[in-house]
This record gives sequence, C-alpha cells and structure tokens, in this order.
Amino acid sequence: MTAIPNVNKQSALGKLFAGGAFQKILAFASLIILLIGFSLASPNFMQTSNMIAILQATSVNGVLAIAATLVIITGGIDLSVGTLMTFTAVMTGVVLTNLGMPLPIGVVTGIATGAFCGFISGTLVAKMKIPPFIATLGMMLILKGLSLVISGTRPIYFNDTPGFDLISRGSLIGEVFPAVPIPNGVLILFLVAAAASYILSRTVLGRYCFALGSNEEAVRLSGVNTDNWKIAIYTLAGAIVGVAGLIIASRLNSAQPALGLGYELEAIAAVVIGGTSLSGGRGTILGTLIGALIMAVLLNGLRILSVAQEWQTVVTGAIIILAVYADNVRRRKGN
Amino acid sequence: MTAIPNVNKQSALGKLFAGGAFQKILAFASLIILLIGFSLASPNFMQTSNMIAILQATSVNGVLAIAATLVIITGGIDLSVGTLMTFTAVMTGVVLTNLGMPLPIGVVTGIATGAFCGFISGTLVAKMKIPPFIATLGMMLILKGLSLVISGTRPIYFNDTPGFDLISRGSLIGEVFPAVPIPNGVLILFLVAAAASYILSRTVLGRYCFALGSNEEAVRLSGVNTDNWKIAIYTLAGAIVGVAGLIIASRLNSAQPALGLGYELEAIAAVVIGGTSLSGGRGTILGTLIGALIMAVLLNGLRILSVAQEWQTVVTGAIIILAVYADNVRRRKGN
Amino acid sequence: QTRHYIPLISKGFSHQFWQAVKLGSEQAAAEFGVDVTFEGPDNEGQVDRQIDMLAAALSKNPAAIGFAAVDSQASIPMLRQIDEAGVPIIAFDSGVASDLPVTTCTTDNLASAALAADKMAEAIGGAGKVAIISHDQTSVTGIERVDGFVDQVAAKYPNIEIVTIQYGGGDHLISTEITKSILTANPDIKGIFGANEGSAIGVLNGVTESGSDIVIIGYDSGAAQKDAVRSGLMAGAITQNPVGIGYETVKAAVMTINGESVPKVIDTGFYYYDAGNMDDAAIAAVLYD
Amino acid sequence: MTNLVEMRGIEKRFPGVHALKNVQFDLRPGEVHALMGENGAGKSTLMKIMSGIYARDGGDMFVDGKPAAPDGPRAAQNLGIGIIHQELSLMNDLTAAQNVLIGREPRRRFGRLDEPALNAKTAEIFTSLNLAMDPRTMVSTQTIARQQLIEIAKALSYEPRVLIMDEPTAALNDAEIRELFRVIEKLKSEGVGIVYISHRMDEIKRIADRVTILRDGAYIDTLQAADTPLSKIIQLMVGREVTQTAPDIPDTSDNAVALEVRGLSRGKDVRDVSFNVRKGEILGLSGLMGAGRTEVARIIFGADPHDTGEILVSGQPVDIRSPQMAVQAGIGYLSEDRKHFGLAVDMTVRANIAMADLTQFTSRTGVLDEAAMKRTADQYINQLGIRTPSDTQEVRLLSGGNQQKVVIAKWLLRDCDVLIFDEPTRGIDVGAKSEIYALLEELAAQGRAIIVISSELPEILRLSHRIAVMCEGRLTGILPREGATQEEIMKLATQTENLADKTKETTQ
Ligand SMILES: Nc1ncnc2c1ncn2[C@@H]1O[C@H](COP(=O)(O)OP(=O)(O)OP(=O)(O)O)[C@@H](O)[C@H]1O
Ligand SMILES: Nc1ncnc2c1ncn2[C@@H]1O[C@H](COP(=O)(O)OP(=O)(O)OP(=O)(O)O)[C@@H](O)[C@H]1O
Ligand SMILES: [Mg+2]
Ligand SMILES: [Mg+2]
Repeated sequence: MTAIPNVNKQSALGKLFAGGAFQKILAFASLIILLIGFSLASPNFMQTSNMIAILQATSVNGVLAIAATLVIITGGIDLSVGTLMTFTAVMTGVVLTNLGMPLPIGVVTGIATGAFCGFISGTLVAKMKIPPFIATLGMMLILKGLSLVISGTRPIYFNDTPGFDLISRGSLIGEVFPAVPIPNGVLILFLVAAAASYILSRTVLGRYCFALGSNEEAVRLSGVNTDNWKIAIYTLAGAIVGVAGLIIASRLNSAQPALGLGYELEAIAAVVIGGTSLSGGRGTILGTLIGALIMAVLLNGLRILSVAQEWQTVVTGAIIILAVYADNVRRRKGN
Repeated sequence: MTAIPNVNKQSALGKLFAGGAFQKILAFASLIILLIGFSLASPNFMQTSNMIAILQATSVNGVLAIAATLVIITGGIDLSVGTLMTFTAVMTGVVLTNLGMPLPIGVVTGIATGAFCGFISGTLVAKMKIPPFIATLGMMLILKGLSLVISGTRPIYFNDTPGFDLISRGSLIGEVFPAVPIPNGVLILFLVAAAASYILSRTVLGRYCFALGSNEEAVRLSGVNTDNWKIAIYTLAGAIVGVAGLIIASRLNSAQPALGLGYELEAIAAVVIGGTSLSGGRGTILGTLIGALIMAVLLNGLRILSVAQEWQTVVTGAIIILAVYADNVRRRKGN
Repeated sequence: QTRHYIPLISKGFSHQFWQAVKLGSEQAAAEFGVDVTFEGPDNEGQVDRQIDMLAAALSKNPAAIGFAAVDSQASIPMLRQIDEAGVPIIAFDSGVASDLPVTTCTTDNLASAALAADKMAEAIGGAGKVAIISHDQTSVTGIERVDGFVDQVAAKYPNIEIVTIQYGGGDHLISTEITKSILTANPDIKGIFGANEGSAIGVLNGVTESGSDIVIIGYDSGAAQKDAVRSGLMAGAITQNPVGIGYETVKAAVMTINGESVPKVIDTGFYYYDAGNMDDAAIAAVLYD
Repeated sequence: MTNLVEMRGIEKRFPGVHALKNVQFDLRPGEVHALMGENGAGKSTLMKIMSGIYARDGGDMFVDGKPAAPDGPRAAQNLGIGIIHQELSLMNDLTAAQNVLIGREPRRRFGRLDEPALNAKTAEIFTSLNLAMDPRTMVSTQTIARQQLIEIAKALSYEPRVLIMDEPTAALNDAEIRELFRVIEKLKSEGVGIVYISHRMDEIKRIADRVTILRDGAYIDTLQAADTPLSKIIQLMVGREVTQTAPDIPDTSDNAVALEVRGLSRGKDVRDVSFNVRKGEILGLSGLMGAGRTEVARIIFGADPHDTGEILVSGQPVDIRSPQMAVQAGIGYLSEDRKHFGLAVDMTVRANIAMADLTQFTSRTGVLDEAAMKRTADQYINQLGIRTPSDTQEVRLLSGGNQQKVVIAKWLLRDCDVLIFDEPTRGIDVGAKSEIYALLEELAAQGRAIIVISSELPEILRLSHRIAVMCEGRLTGILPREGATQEEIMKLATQTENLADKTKETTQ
C-alpha cells in the first residue's frame, strides 16, 4: 500500500469545520427537534424577528463557548470566561469613557486585556502546574474583584463613544440584504467561529491543541515545548473572550462590573452539548455553535411559552442531560 | 535492592486518614501561615468566639466538600452539591412544617432525599454514560428549579419543630466542657469527616472509590461491577449532602429555596486546596477539611481586617491559586 | 478615644442600589466622625453568608451594627447574640421579624410597586396586557415589588391583564433576552414593568432592540435609567432613597450610641420620577448614578 | 574510532530505589548494541538518561567525545539521539502522520499546516518500513502492534545518529520483526548506532554486535554477541543458571471440556469462531497482528458484545454480558495492554493484587482486612519474584515486566477455572518468562483450562497442547502439538479468504 486512498476527502465546508463531521450532525438533530417542537407549541416562535433574537441571544454565549472549546480540547477547562468578559468590557470602558480614547483603541484594549489574562491563566497552568480548574477558578474570582475595583463598582457607559453600540447592534448584513437584518454581534460570532475553526484544523496551534488534549506527555517527549503552546492557546482563548466583552458592552452600551458569574457554566454546557469531550483531544467549533444555539433556542422557547421560571430551570437541566445522552446513544449506534 | 525498607509505616492517625500523609501537612502549613498572619494583623482575630465562628462557617462547606471529595476521587465531579443541599433542606421543611411530622422523620427525609438524588446522578453517570460534569450540571439546574417549585418560592420556617435549630446551634460539647462551646454543626462536620475517612481507607466502597479514579477500565476488566459501585459512591455523597442540608436548615431555622448556587465551586476549591487530585485516584478527607478551613479562615480574616469586599474577592482568588501552587512546589521538593 | 466602628451588613453589594446605600453611609460616617464598612453577599439568597459576616463583624468590637436582612427570621439567633453583647442593631432596607433592632430605616416596597402599577395603568389607558420582569423570586424586594404591582392591578384595574412574570436575576443581558421573548410571544403587549435597575435596563434594551414602543416603567435610578426617562424611552420609574437609607442608618446608629432615642421606624420614602419632574430639587436629590 | 556515545559512572536514584549504580555504556557508529537485563535492571532508566528524559544523579556522558547533558527530548534530538519508548506514547486522537511528524509539521506561512506534505512525508517513511498504512488513519483505531509501528516510524523520521529501541518488538509478530530488522540493517550500513533492548533472546543473536548486561542497576559486562553463547548471557543477567527444559505434555484429550465457543461472530473482526478447551489443557491461540485473537478473548470475557454465537462453560450455555458475569462463570482474562486495562497504576501493588477479589478480604460490614491482603500480596511477590521495595509501592513505579507479574498475581488470586492470557510474557525477561511458563503449566496441571494468546511462535510451540490459528477474524485451523511447526502455523495464519479482500482491509 503506497498509494493513499482518497477516502478522507472533505467538502469545503467539512474542511472548514474539520474533525468528526458525524457527531456534529447528532447535536444538530437535537436542535432541529427543539425548533420543530417550539414551532408547533407557539405560532409566535417561528418568526424572522424571533430567529434573529435567538441568534443575538447566542452571540455572547457562543463566543465565550468558542473560547472555552479551545481550552477544553487541550484537556483543560476555563471557569474564568464570564468574569474575564466583564473585565475586558470594563477595561474598554475605562479607555473609551474615562480616558476618552478613540473607538479602535478601546476595541484593541478589550481584546488585548482578554489575551493578557488568558496568558496569565495559561502561565499558571503550564508553568506553575496549577490544575486548570483551580487556575481559572482563581482567575474568575480575581477578575470579578478587579472589575469592581477598576470600575469603582459602577457601570461605565459608552455614551461618549458614538458608534460603540453599532459593534453589536448595527447590521452590516442588513444594509446589503434588508430582508435579513442580522445584527453585527451575530456576524462577529460567525466570523470568530470561522476563524477558530480554521485555526483548529489548519494551523500548528490547532494541531497542538488536539495533541495536548490527546496525550500531553507524548507531545512533550517528542521535543515540543508544550508549555509555550499551551500558553498560546489560553492567550488566544482570552482574546476571544475579549471579543465577547466587546459584544456585551456594545449591546448594553455599558460595562456592567457585576455581571459575568454563571456565564462560564453556560458556555461549558454549550461546548459539551456540541460534542466536545471534557477529557480533551476531541471537539469542533461547529458543534459548539450548535450547542450554544440549542441553549438559546431552549430558553427563548420556554420564555415564549411563558413557562414559569422555576420550571424553565428544571427543563433546561433535563434537556442538557438529554442532549448529551442522545448524542451518546447515537454515537454508539453509529460505531 | 532486595531488602524491603520500612518507609511506609504510618502512625495511627496517619492510618485513619490514609493515603499520602505528606500532602496533608502541606495544606496544613498554608493554614498555619494564614492563622499566624491574621493573628498578627488583628488582635480581634484570635478570640475563642471568632475561632468558633470560623469553625461554624466551615461546617456547611466542609460537609459539602467531603461529599465532593468522594466523587472527585472516583475521577468525577459534582456540581450539584449546592443546590442538592437546598433541595434536601426544602424536603425536610415540607415534611416537618407542611406535613407536621416529628423531627426524626424530617432528618431521615433530608438524608434520604440527598441519597436518592445522588443515586440518580450516579445512574446518569454510570449507566447512561453522561460525563459527570454534565450530569451534575443538569442535576444542579433541575434541583434548583425543583426547590423553588416545591417550596412555592418562599422559605419554609421550622418554628413548629422545637429543637430543630439545636441540630447545628446547640452544643453537646459545650454542655460537657463549658470552656469550648463548639456548636453541634461543627461536631457533625467532624463526625461526617471521621466516617468518610473510615469508609475511604477501610472499606470496599472506599477502595473502589480510589480504584475507579485510578483506572476504571482495569477495574471493570477485573470482573467488578463498576457501575454499581459508582452509583453507590454518588449515593453516599448525596446522603452526605443531605447532612449539609440539615445543618444549614437548622442554622437558618428555615429552608431557603434560592440558596445553593455557587457553593459547589467553593466546595470543589476546598477539595483541591486539600490536595485531592481532580483527575481522580488520589485524595484525603483530612486534606479537604483543611482546605475548607483555609477558605473559611481567609474570608473571616479579610472581614476582620475590614478589607473592602471587592478586594476580598481578589485576595481569595489569589490565595486559592497560591495554596495549590505552594502544595505543588512542596510536593515536588518532597519527591 | 478611638472612633466608633459601625459595620453595615447588607443584602447585596455590587448592585447600584446597594452602592448608593453605601455612599449614604459613608457620607454620614464622615459627618459624624465614625468608621463604617459595608459588605453583603453576592446575591440576595445567601442568608448563611450574611450570618458569617455578622459573626465576623461582631468580633471587631463594633459600636453598633447596621443590618439589611435577606430573610426576616433566619438571622434572629445571631442578632440575639449581638444584642446580648450589648451592640445595638439598626435594621435597614428590610425589617426583621423581631424587636431586636433599635430602628428600621426602610421604604415600603409594596406601596412603591403599587404606585408603579398606577403609573402603568395611566400610561396605557387602563386596559391591555402588561408583563413584569423582576430580579428574583425569593428576595423580599423581588417578592414585594411583584406582589405590590400584581395586587394593585387586581384591586383597581380589571381590564389590565398581567400576561407573564419572569425573573432575570438582575442581569441586564438576561433581562434583555427575556424582554424580547415576551414581545415575541405577546405582540399586543402594552407595557412592561422592570422591578429593579438591572431588570429595567434589560427591558429598555430589549424594547429598543426589537424596535417596539411599548410603555416601560422602571425601578431605581442609575445613569442609564435616568437618561432613558429623560429621553422618554422609559415612561418613568420609581426610586427609593438609597443614599438616604444609608445615611439614616448610620445617623440612627450614632444617636443610639450617644444614648439619644430614635423612632422605631424611619421611612426614607419613595418617589415616582419622569421626564417632567426629575429635575425638581426634591427628586433630583434622591436620584443617583 | 571514537564512540558515538559514551557513558561512565552513571548513578540514578528514585525514592526507595537505587536504579543505576556506577553504570557504563558506549555505542559505536554502525553497530547494534544490545542492552540486556532482567525486569527492573535499569535498562529503560539508563536510556532515559541518554535521551534527556531523566537527569542523572552522577557520572559523565559524552557524545562524539564531547561532554553532553541533554536536559530534554529536544536537546537529545539536537544531539542526534532518538528513542522509541517502551511504553507507547502516541496521541490517540491524531492521525498516524500527525503523530509521526509531531513538532516538525511541514508549515506554510503564518503557522498554517501543509497537510498534503505531512501525509506524503509520512507515507514515504511508512513505505521504507514496508508498512501498509494510510497516514491519515486515526491512531486510536489501530491495534497496539500497529501503534508500535507508528512509533518506530516516528523515531526514524528524526533521522537520528543514535537510535534507542526499548523493546520495539514486544508487540510485533514475526513478519513485522523481520521487516524491522531489515530497517535496522539499513540504518547500520548508514552508520547509525543502535541501542537495542529486548527480552526475546533469539533476537540478540540475529542482530546484535555487542551486548551489555545490567543486573540490579549494576554494570556486569560487555561482550561480543557473536562469541558469547546465549546461556552465558542469561546467566550473567540473572546471576544464576536458568535451565530451559522442554516439559512433557500430559495427555488431556479425554478431559472434560471446560470452555466451548460455537459460531462466535462480531462484525468483521470475529467470524464464526468455534473451539473448545479442556480441563488441564493449554490452548495456544496464534495468528498475525489484527487476526482477532484479542477480540475473541474480550468477547468470551464479556468485555465486548458479540453478534451471534454461544459460549458454554462445562457444557452449560452461559450468557456473558459483562466481565463480572464472566468471572462469576469462572473465566479470567489478562489483557495484552496492562497499563490501560490491567492495572490501576496509581495504586499499590497490594491493592492491585487484591482488586479482582476484594470480597475475599471484606467483612460483612464492608470493612477491608488489610493484614490479610498484605499476607496475600507478599506471598505472590515471593512466588512470582516481583521486584518491588514493598507491597505498598505504587505500581506505576515498577518496571514493565514487574507490572505484568502483578496482573498475573491478580488473576491467580481469583482462582478461575478458565484463564485467558493475552500476550502474558510481553516485555518479560527470560528468567521470569520461564517462571511464568512453569506457572501456566502448574495451573494446567491443577486442572484449569488455559488459553494463551501469543505472537511469539516459539512460546506457542513450547506451551500449547493444541494450537488454534486465526486469520482475519476466522479460525483457520487447530493443530495438535505433535509435529506442529512454525511453518505450518504461518501457513494457517496467512490463509486469507482472498487476496483482494486482504489488501482492501489492511489499507483501512
Ligand atoms: N519514575 C520512577 N520512580 C521510581 N522508581 C522508578 C522509576 N522509574 C523506574 N523505577 C525503578 O527503577 C528500576 C529500574 O527500572 P527500569 O524501568 O529501568 O527497568 P528495565 O530494566 O527497563 O525493566 P523492564 O525490562 O521490566 O522494562 C526499577 O526498580 C523501577 O521500579
Ligand atoms: N480499538 C479498535 N478500534 C477499531 N478496530 C480495532 C480496534 N482494536 C482492534 N481492531 C481491529 O479488530 C480486528 C481484530 O483485532 P485484535 O486486536 O483482536 O487482533 P489480535 O489478533 O489480538 O492482534 P494483536 O496481535 O494486534 O493483538 C483487527 O482488524 C483490528 O484492526
Ligand atoms: Mg524497561
Ligand atoms: Mg491481541
């Protein structure tokens, strides 16, 4: 056997979101079932405006989940995404509102802050050998406190920065195709997803992401500087969280320093529902996107049906378990 | 190397809390440093009444952390301990206050509810192969919702059950030794710890706890019914959470249905600070106790020093990371 | 002689409302020459955390303790312990089901929410569908603001239908998404009441993003809400006087320490403000950023 | 001629173990230098020091006559030193090619990967190894043997001047070993120095130029392989004489059937397999890599489900759906992959030995009897000669061979009527090997039915009363012991249904 059989050729889309096309379709089925179910239950559900509302509701959690996906594929976990998001928003607010800098500098600050904090988490994990759960739990608390300290425990408003709210609320797509006024926040989500997918499947960084999650010791024994790559991955994840910080700040036209706690579990849930393994080595961005959509559709649908809040929580918990269980069953059947 | 050196002989106490006596002492050092530091910083810190307040503040988180330790040693994780605690408290409230049953039945109900929910989590993990993170995340949401549903979103008070508040507030020890009025809640914590330690180091259940965390497949291929043992461990952990539910309900003389979220991370932090490995197979109850004490001392000390609340959060996060790092360093030196 | 130390244990910390209370307490502290600290649990459910905070506060030999109870009963044993230590307790924001506190500096949440209902009815013409978004369903403020609004509608406005009550945890973003869902589910809705700052801003955001123009009644102040009221996006909002609550609490504590008597209840009042009256001196004084 | 590598006075200590005591070693260009010693003698440790994974506690190392102290795998690679580790170290979620070239991926600009170049380069290496494998196959789908081949390809891809092979053939069959030796010859002719560690004594004669022997962490001697009889090497290794007598095989053809399988099938891996084992009989199960032997064993043991077929124990059909049920039916199975499926490596020797039958040490209240467990563990440590400082040593700190002995002890304790040994002597030294053979024979003599799966034909021929041979999931024949030869076995092992089918399958 010297000729390589061409069994693994992938479609362009398949290539973009490479790595286990099968399992993505599984989570996709859950999503479709939910969509059909809610459409039947309420005539108000299947409207363009509501679909856009769902997409918009996905944007923040989706971007956070993408960041979490990168870290989870390396076999780590990131509990700090929620409060880091808030921290980057606060830093953007300080630069734009308190210091009165122009918009682009604010954007760069937000993303750079995220990257810097990701760098610190990565260093704690890689160099100081703190388990990711603890390193990011610590960072979660530190950042939560620092957001309050830096903002003086008050929201920072972006009223002096005209156009800031357009980052998430405007619609570049809507300007071209008025029929689908998809807000920029959603556009950013898809751009981040495409970029992260590309990085995962096509670059060295992505390769080491999977390799580290698969068998870190083996990578190290191959002479690779695993520490540096790991730090790079956490840094990238941090930068992506910075993007989420911009989206939420723009949507609320303010940096709310008390926000963010609890977002990390939601992001991780989206990642796992999307088929990424918490033990590392396997995962896709497309799956994560679908996972985030499942969560958003679920909440939106339950709210539209005016299900009592306490039952919403119960149902959400049950669906998270069911979605992962269905995934398991179908994967076992598939093999 | 033919003579077998007797390096592993353990003291009686060491035996009780078997499994890495060394690392426990490490976390212990952090605790001592904190105690000394705060004593020097504030004369108000080292008072009997404050020490008892710290112990009392440890009781709930300590019991939860013990439950989490069992699950974590099997290589799992339990995110539902906080809301399960609340759920057991609510169930106790329903039985005692709404149904007017006598106290012992309420106590049994609380613990049985915990065991039952643990049984369900265990079944999800063992039989349905849901990753523990997701199974218990789902349970966390379900139980949070159910607590609100069952209680009608209002606290249930135990005013009609005289003596209920003595479960945690009375002091059996104080009656015998009036100089050390250690509250019963703290006594219960130590009893639960002793029992859990004994189970871990001396019984089959404990042995399989470590074995599952070390290499589950190897245990299965040894002809052991790993599923059932795993379910048993989750059930035991649930029962222990039920005890925490009783302590907190007694302490508040009420079941507060909205409580509980966030307690799981604190419990897990205590476990890890105490030297238990999140990848399973290693851990001690004594370590967990010390971990929980470190967290309680830290918070109490910072409050006594009147550190601003936002900075308290920052310092707590930093100390969690530092404690685990110090542990790492000393363990590496030890080897 | 050392300065008196008065710790304030509140129900929350990072919300603007509590920050305003903190501000008021600090103003009074500066005025009366005492030291204050201000802390509270992360969210308004953590009764046990409050008790731990009280215990730590007691260890610091305070001259008096200010306390906003998450639960009106659960902390009574701890308060009794404080009382036995001879430390006077000043309750603020919400009361304690006991006569241990020397006084209670509070506002009537039920009545304030009833006023919000009146204003809502006025704005939508006394008929139509409305919804409530509150911060949480277990805290005293959450419960009373919803109950006050619902009871008032039931009592006085038979033609108004409350289609749904949902809870966003005071989280601006979650409240935004909830608002949009409500608008989708009830295209003919006339108004939404947001029962605290986060909820109100969420409603405002959701309505703006949906391009709807329904009536919004808010609660609390804060820069964004003030702007929205001024610009007319929000019909108006209820505000309590949190700065006043903080101030009165510390003042009452100082008076008690000095052996002066204080009334059993100090009502700091609540106000409805809209674009028309918000620059009045009396109103502007109780609004905060 | 200067030595490629020279090591002098090497010292290494682990907690409780003095692993290397004043050890010397040298390697010349173009030679194969075999490093021999019993399990735990320190071979792997010495090589890990040479390849920069462990730091030495004392002694000197020279590469090309210059002092060297590689402080990591990368530094060793820069010195031209490559190593194939005893334990597989692959990334299971990556493809073969991604594993082979990890750390040296062909890149385009901006860190983008050149996947076609990666696959082409790997395919080239595979071709030079005569290995039929798509570079894009996932490592996790491959058997241990094929994973080992990937590991070898990876080491070769560095084009090292010094290549350390730590038991590279432990998982390979004869054809693959021949292929590997061909590659070794080629490397030799290119001037590469090769350190070769193996417990298969016959290989030493076939390829080694010199032999260095370690015993208990101490240097014993270096000899010319050609001039030294194997018995001498073995004697130096174990410090005493080892007699290798061919046993007489009792006639078991009239004994009752202990285990019978009829028409066992599972997908393409196992197709219509039927055989039986009698009490007191050792049935050898032979075949090439991937023939399905492990799969048959796992099905019988209930570790994997099957599509059709029947399993009978002592003539009674049993429904085995989990290992627990198999053990209850009196069937035990020792996996070929002890690290993953045999041991809880973070736990102690004692705990591992007791694992399979904890009930034996449990009171009615569920309390464990540590003293009894210690007695039992110590008994097996003595009986099997497990080299460990004590029964409370963690298993991960034992050498590979000693770990295998712990697994065997575990199943001896369980006292099953039918025992399936999957590659029981993989990675076990000669001394221990003959002990294990004796053990198997004793177990059979006690009336137990034994199935031994082995890729070493001499082992199969020595042990088995009958030899079953598999090929591509089918049982192609059962040979009686008398007159069975390696050639006959190989003939059955390559009896494929048709050739086209075969090439299709192996490329997957
Ligand atoms: N990391 C470690 N920590 C403690 N002891 C170790 C460690 N690695 C090896 N040892 C011990 O050092 C000794 C030498 O082990 P080594 O793995 O070098 O043996 P080996 O000759 O390769 O044996 P085998 O043929 O079984 O592979 C053994 O007693 C082993 O238990
Ligand atoms: N984890 C796996 N995933 C997919 N296929 C597998 C896996 N393990 C084995 N196979 C396939 O199953 C078939 C039987 O393999 P098995 O391991 O039973 O063979 P074997 O005769 O024991 O060979 P070996 O000597 O390699 O152990 C082979 O075609 C092999 O490629
Ligand atoms: Mg070795
Ligand atoms: Mg096999």
